[in-house]
Amino acid sequence: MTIEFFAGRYPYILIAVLLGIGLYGMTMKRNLLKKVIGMTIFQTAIYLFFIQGANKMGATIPVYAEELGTEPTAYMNPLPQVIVLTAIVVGVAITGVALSLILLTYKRYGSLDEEVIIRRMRESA
Amino acid sequence: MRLAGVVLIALVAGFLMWATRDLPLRGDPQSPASTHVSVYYIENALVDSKTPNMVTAVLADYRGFDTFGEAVVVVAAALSCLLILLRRRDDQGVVDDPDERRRIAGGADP
Amino acid sequence: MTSRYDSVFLDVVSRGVVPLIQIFALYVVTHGHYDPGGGFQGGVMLAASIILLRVAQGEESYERFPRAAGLYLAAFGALAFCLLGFMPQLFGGNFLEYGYAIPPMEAVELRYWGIFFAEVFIGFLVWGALVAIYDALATGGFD
Amino acid sequence: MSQIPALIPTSLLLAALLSLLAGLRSQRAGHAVAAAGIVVSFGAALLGMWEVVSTGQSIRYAMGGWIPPIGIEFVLDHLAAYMTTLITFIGVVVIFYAPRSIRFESPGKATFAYPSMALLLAGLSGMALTGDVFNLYVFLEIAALAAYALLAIGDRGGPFATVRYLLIGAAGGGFYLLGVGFLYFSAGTLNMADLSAILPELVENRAVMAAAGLMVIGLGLKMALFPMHFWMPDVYTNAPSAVSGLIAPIMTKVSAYAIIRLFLDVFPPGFFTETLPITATVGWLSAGGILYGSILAIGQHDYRRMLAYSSVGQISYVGLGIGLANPIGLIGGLLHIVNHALMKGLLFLIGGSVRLRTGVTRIPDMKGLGKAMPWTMYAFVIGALAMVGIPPTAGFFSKLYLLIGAVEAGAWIWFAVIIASSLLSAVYFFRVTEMIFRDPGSDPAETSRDQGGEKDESTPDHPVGEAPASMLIPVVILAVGVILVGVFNFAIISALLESVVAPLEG
Amino acid sequence: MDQLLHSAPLLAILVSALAAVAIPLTGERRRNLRETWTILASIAKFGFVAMMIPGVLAGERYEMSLLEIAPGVELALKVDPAGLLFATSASFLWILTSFYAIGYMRGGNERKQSRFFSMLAVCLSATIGLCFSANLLTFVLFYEILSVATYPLVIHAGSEKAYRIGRQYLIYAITAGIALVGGTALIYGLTGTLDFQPGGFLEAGLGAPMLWTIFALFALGFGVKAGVMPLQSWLPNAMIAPTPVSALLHAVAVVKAGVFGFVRLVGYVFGPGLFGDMGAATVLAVFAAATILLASLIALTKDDLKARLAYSTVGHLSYIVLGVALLVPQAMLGAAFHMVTHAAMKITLFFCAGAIYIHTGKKKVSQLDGIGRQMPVTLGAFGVGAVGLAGVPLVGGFVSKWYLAVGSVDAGMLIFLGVFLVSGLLNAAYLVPIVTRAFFRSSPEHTGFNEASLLMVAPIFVTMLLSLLLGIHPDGFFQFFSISEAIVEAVTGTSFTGGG
Repeated sequence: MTIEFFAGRYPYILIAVLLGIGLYGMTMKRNLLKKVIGMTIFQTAIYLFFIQGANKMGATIPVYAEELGTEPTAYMNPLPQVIVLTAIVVGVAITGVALSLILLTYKRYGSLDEEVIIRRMRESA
Repeated sequence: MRLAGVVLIALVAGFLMWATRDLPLRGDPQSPASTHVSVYYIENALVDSKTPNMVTAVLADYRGFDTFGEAVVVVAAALSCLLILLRRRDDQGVVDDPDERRRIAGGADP
Repeated sequence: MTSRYDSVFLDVVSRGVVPLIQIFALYVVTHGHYDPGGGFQGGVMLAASIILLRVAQGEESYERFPRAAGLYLAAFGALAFCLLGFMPQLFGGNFLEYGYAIPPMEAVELRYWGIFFAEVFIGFLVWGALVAIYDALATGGFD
Repeated sequence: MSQIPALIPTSLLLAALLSLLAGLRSQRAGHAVAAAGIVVSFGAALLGMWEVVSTGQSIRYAMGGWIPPIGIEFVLDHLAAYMTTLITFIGVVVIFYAPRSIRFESPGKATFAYPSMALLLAGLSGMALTGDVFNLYVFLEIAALAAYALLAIGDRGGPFATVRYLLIGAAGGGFYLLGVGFLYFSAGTLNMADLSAILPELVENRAVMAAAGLMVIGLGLKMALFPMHFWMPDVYTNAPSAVSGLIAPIMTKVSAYAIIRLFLDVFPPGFFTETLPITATVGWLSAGGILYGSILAIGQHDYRRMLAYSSVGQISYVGLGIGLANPIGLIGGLLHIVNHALMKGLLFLIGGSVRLRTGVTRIPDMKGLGKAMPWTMYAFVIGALAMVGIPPTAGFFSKLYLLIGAVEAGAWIWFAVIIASSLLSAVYFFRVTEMIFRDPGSDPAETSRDQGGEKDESTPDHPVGEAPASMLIPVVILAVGVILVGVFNFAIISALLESVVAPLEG
Repeated sequence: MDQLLHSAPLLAILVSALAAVAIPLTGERRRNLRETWTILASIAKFGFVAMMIPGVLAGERYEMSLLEIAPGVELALKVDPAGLLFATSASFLWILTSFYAIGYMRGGNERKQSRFFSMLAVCLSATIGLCFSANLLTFVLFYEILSVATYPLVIHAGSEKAYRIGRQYLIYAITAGIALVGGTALIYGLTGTLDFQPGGFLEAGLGAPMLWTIFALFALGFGVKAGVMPLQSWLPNAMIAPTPVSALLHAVAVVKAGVFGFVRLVGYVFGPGLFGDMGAATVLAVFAAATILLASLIALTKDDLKARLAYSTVGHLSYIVLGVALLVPQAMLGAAFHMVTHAAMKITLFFCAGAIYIHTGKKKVSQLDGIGRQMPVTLGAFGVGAVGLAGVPLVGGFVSKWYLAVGSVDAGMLIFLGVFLVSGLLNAAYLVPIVTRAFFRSSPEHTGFNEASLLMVAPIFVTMLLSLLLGIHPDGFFQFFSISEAIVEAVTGTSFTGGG
């Protein structure tokens, strides 16, 4: 465990921590909205993972510049950025649907607390 | 239970950290991701489609089908929200009327 | 004055800001070839402008941007993108192979325009879809 | 170049969009458009299968004309042809069944439901066809989004059950995407064929191992692999019957299919079996799932909940096929995909027909339906026999192959599990069969036991009769399909599946 | 004609399947037409089966493979002596049962007659199918169909008790079926083939634990149907089904399918040599012998006529199992022939019981005093069947028991000779008194000649004649004895010089 190791890999560690936080929110929180927030954090961690992988030391954004030509090391990797763009849109879409579902759940059971909802479900059944 | 969950999550995070040993270092220009397919995009985006922004070229052309799928995802999300939250009075009757429900339930196909 | 809070500031500022947002959004949509940007980003901005209207002006905004418009916009955007994908197939290309779209034209040129239209359609689509999602959520849902 | 691989999902997508626009004008037009699109894509899938089988070659289709790994590739090989045909076939059957059922069970939702169904099918068929690991994710999410909405529009508990499913699904999708990331950053490509060329050099790479693990975990969450199945019973219990009949048969199977594809086509041979014990893990979890699902299904009073628990068990058969990782076992698992799709679709649709006519979803209330709805109920018997695994229905043969596979692998515990679960499923299905063929009302004590399940207030004031033709014909088609697949299972195997499992030989 | 002969195995199966479809379609209203289907199908089926007898005896094996149902395993039919023996007896008795059943169902005004006749036809299809199966998978396939198709017949009465018994029946049948599937998978996984071979195809090299596992699974699978103790308890209960079912299925077709399974298992899967070497034969023989004695003892205690006959069936099925397990040619010959003779005699007895029940409503032995004066033909036939089962000469039972006894001496197992003798006495003890009571005790209820309908009496008379014929001239009727010899020759390789 040397300094170089951390210097080269600290993003991974941070991302793993963020991912853990997101997962914690998704699984441990009882409030549905907080679960969705956890889900968003979880997804964000994944976006960050892709983004940091696109990074190249000393490279610029992947927009062609006259003075750099088409030297591959001069531009960051465009593919992960595309993937993240897609993934973000997917994430937004899921969040939107999740919010609609939560809205309807709240309307029906008057609560966002998972255990309360389950109790009310049993009562009404 | 809660503790078990936290331990499990910690395990997942630890597993990821364990696995990153073999990932390229941060910003390594010689990483596999930077030397295989992406090189083609950087070198040819301008030639193939006159597009200086490589992200756009990849997005809309090389991997245009992903983007098409992504567009469908957005439509699907809109559709899903509408489907979940809205109710349309069908052109074949009033929806919540018990008589109507009975009419749908009985008899042959309309 | 039908805005929800009857606030002059809100009314004036929103009236002023929305066009600016939209113009910038159109720039982002159409300038994706040269700068970071493109249909998704621009579409979100366009949607944001409408949502700002919805928030600031309440019922009045439905006159400017009807409830159904979002859905139609999204569907037409997606449909147009889909047809754009089908077009090259008529001339022997593959799905989304812009280079085949209109045979007499040069492939590079066609790809350029293919990307452009794809971005524009995506812009409309995202615009409409996000507004539709917002509208659906804003109704609170029918139970 | 054959356009078929692109045609299958795109015709569905186009149909979804057109159906949405048409549906805003007239619900019936919307349905007609969606149905037309699904039929077209079913035709395309059949054509594609014909082409693949007759030439023995897979059709590779470069999206946008960009040769992989630059662009995205669609691969219509034997396995993909098998899956797409199944997916679109179930789609065709259900879309014709749906109108009456949806209008009854989810009033006011029909307009948006048909496009969602088409989108769901598009997503699933795209997953089956794509040759790109990231593109698979995109289609996975299309299918998932459509499924969330469709599942939520049923009974009162629908939205809540679906939120839980959504969270699981999002986690599953996220893990899969993370796996894709690990794979991409280790290998530098997203194309499956390209990956399979590069990965053999990276067998010892931890990141690749993590990628495999994460992708399988993600897909496992999506396929309701035990113990990640807990969302499933609630969701299917509250969903409209037509939707359960569409989603239960194919959705989880496609995730299983994706695992099989990773196992066979992406990662190097032996990676899932020796380097990482993934297939064995999947197999053991499945063995647990089979027992768990079968045992819990016995205790259920709600028909749909019983089917849901049985689905937990049945999807695990596919998992067990993966776990065996030998040719005949995997053939058993793959064959079970089709078998279970037909059987479970059949049973859920029958539940919908019964509900339409009687408002009943609880098993004790189903007494005497054999007399009122004879055709539907005979179809149920066929489905039940297939579930138990009585020849010549489809269920018998997949279980037989799994058993043979277990013998060849020397997996005696799994052998015992399959045998035990057949017995258990016999118990819960014959319970229902016995109920429906009893004389109604002979024993009032049994009908009043009350727990769980909703009975509609709108008890029918018309004489309960056979389901309408639009719902009966799909049911009969599926019932006949169950038998035909059983009798001609070897034709399927020799035409399609044998070449799929060829990499496992020797 | 030749063409017809070569497709006869398939036609024999299909003809009743066709009838099974036609019957419900014709429906309750046109019941004469519906009954015509049954009769026609049964006669046609017997015709198809019988026309193969000369060829098979001449050494011809009619083979057909329909379609491949698993890698290397086809849905294949092959007519060999063993299958033909069973098929001939079952299909011949179906003709009689059809007439009888029509009389029974109409006489008793039973419910759901269409379902009844249809399912009966399905059962017969399955029975003939498993007779002619060329490999284990085809066999198991038909075996399972048979199990399931019998269920609606068992619950025919529709009472709570019938459902309870039906449930028990299904649990037994499904367990057995699954054990068979498991065993089949095991054999296929280990050897890669499932085709029946005279003399067996399993190798000792598989190792004892594996062979014993296979044996255990199959013994469970076949033992249930064959009623080998301790798996017999469903059979007496299943007598709740209408009597034609009890007669044809629970005395002939279904239970014999289990016994026939043992024949296939010992003769064509394991092979007598391996089966004896591994010691399974002894185990099976001990179980069978115990069953014979216990079942006979239990039968003595039963007052219900059908229950008594059911336990008698349990015992006699084990005669066959025991004969097979003894592994010597004479015993096997006796076992094979007992399949036929027992079928003829037992179906006579069941027919009589049914006729008595439908005609007088009497179910119990103790109620039958003096009934012989009222129904002399029925009870006379019952007497013939009873003495036949006890092993009195001139009735079919004697011939088969003789060979079984000789076989147990040949095998050097005198204890089993004792079993046969004791059980013969017990048979006489529980059956003959019924006849003597019926004829020699008097009761005011039963006076004057008053037989059941001709549709029921005629089949009884025919089966009685058949029982006698088998005893007087064993080879006289469709050469059953020669076929039995051919089976033993095929399995053991011994050749018999002369007929019995």
